[in-house]
Amino acid sequence: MSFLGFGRPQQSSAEKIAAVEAEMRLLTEMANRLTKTCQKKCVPNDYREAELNKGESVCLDRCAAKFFDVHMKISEQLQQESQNRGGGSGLGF
Amino acid sequence: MSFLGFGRPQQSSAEKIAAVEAEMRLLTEMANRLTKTCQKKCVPNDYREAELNKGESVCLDRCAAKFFDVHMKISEQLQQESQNRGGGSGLGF
Amino acid sequence: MSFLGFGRPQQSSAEKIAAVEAEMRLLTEMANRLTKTCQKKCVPNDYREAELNKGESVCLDRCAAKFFDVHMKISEQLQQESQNRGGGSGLGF
Amino acid sequence: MEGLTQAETRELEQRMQKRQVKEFFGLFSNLVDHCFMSCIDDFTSKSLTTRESGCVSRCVQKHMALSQRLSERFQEHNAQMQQQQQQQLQSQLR
Amino acid sequence: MEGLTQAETRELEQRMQKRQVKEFFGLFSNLVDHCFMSCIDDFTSKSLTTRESGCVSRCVQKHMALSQRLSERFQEHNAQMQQQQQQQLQSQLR
Amino acid sequence: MEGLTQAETRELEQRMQKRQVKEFFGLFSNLVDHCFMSCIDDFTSKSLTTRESGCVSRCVQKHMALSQRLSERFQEHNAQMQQQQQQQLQSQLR
Repeated sequence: MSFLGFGRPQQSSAEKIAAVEAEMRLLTEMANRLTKTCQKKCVPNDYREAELNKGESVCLDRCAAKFFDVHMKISEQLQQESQNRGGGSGLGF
Repeated sequence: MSFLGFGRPQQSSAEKIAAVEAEMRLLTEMANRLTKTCQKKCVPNDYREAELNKGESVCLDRCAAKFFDVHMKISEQLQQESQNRGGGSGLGF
Repeated sequence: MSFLGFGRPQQSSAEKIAAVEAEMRLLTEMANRLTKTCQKKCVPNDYREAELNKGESVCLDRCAAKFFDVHMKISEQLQQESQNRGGGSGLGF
Repeated sequence: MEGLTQAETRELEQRMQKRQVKEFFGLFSNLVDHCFMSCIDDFTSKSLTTRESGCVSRCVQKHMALSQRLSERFQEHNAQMQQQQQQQLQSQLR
Repeated sequence: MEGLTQAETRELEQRMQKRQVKEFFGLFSNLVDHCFMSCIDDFTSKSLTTRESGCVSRCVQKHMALSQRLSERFQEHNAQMQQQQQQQLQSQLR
Repeated sequence: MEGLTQAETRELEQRMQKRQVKEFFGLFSNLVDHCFMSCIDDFTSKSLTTRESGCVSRCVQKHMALSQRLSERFQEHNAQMQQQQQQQLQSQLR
């Protein structure tokens, strides 16, 4: 039940641990990018208040929803592209 | 005598080495951030001269002093926050 | 036949593998920087077309050529500097 | 963590702890960078001004609030994704 | 890969594979970041607008075209560098 | 390095060397990026102009001067921090 196929049978210990680690790293990375990106989009840099105001909060929620959509969309587009070319990541290098 | 508690008794070899390594990594990381940040704040990007002029040098020294202060201040604020909440990093993820 | 001296005699297995790995990491890093930098210089962020137009393509080729030149130039300058000082990377930290 | 033995779970936890320390320092450095860049603009003296100091403090609080909020959205999203994957699997097994 | 035994080559390939997975996720994250920052500007709703959606799709296609092109230039450059090094070595050995 | 045996010190030194190589390449890449972004703006030809070439050279020199200066401030700061920690420890032990 995993993005990276964790749970496939007959993996060695090291492989299973590496797979779980890779998935957690991926999720953390995605969470960090989400924070950085939506902060830039929704919260001005002058910090006149310490609390999120209503507008900022709503903006963050929508930004997060759009971020997940874009993530999914690009992921699908790359898979599509990669199938069309018959393999390869499509990311160039 | 260390930020990360290096020097505590009864650590294994591997733990001691890992602690020293982590501390050095932390210091290097901080040094790199300091350079990047104060370069942006004090030195214009047109590079008409090869030497630092007086104004830039003074700005860099003050920028470094403020950087250490902000570092310390935020570190204390996070510790405070973390104690108020009873644990956790307070950084969200 | 290598930037990092891979191919020197009498290296252990681990050393040889580490050297090849380091060189590949270096090349990948350089390729990623090249992409990021020349994208910023040559391709506007509005994405009205999906294809590279003629002007963008020519700009990318020239940008790449200049990037390799700057890379080489700075590498030589640092070596020069380091010899003048009698060792040290010249990068400060 | 279905599929891992106890020893594997222990090994994984140790690695995760190391990763979390590294992760924490990365986030901390980003926070210092961001609040410094946003709040510090006066280099006529080497002491923080009252304005700068207040700005940094609010920057940290606001950052914690926003990363808390986004973390909740992220966890909701992941839970939803997992549910969808499970339903897909079950419909395939039928 | 002159100079490596078969076992070393296998070990190296395994490490390279791991590195490529990591590398791929890094590039993917950068692409998501870049296209999101470039294309998404409307936060009056939580669904992507038609304009945003089209922009993201073109952004990905253009990014693939440009990284393909730069990759070719990069490989040409490396081939040239290697040739120069070999010529230098040969003239030193003479 | 009080508290480490000779073997541990050797192991640590080897790791540090590896780290320094990695570190150096990171700083080098950052320098290339920064000076390229700051100095290169003419894409009507594929050769560096005299102006660009001079700008890159000054950019490198200035960067070295500034990172040297900040490195000194950083070391002073660390020495001061260590002294404070030692004094604190001694007053606690009294």
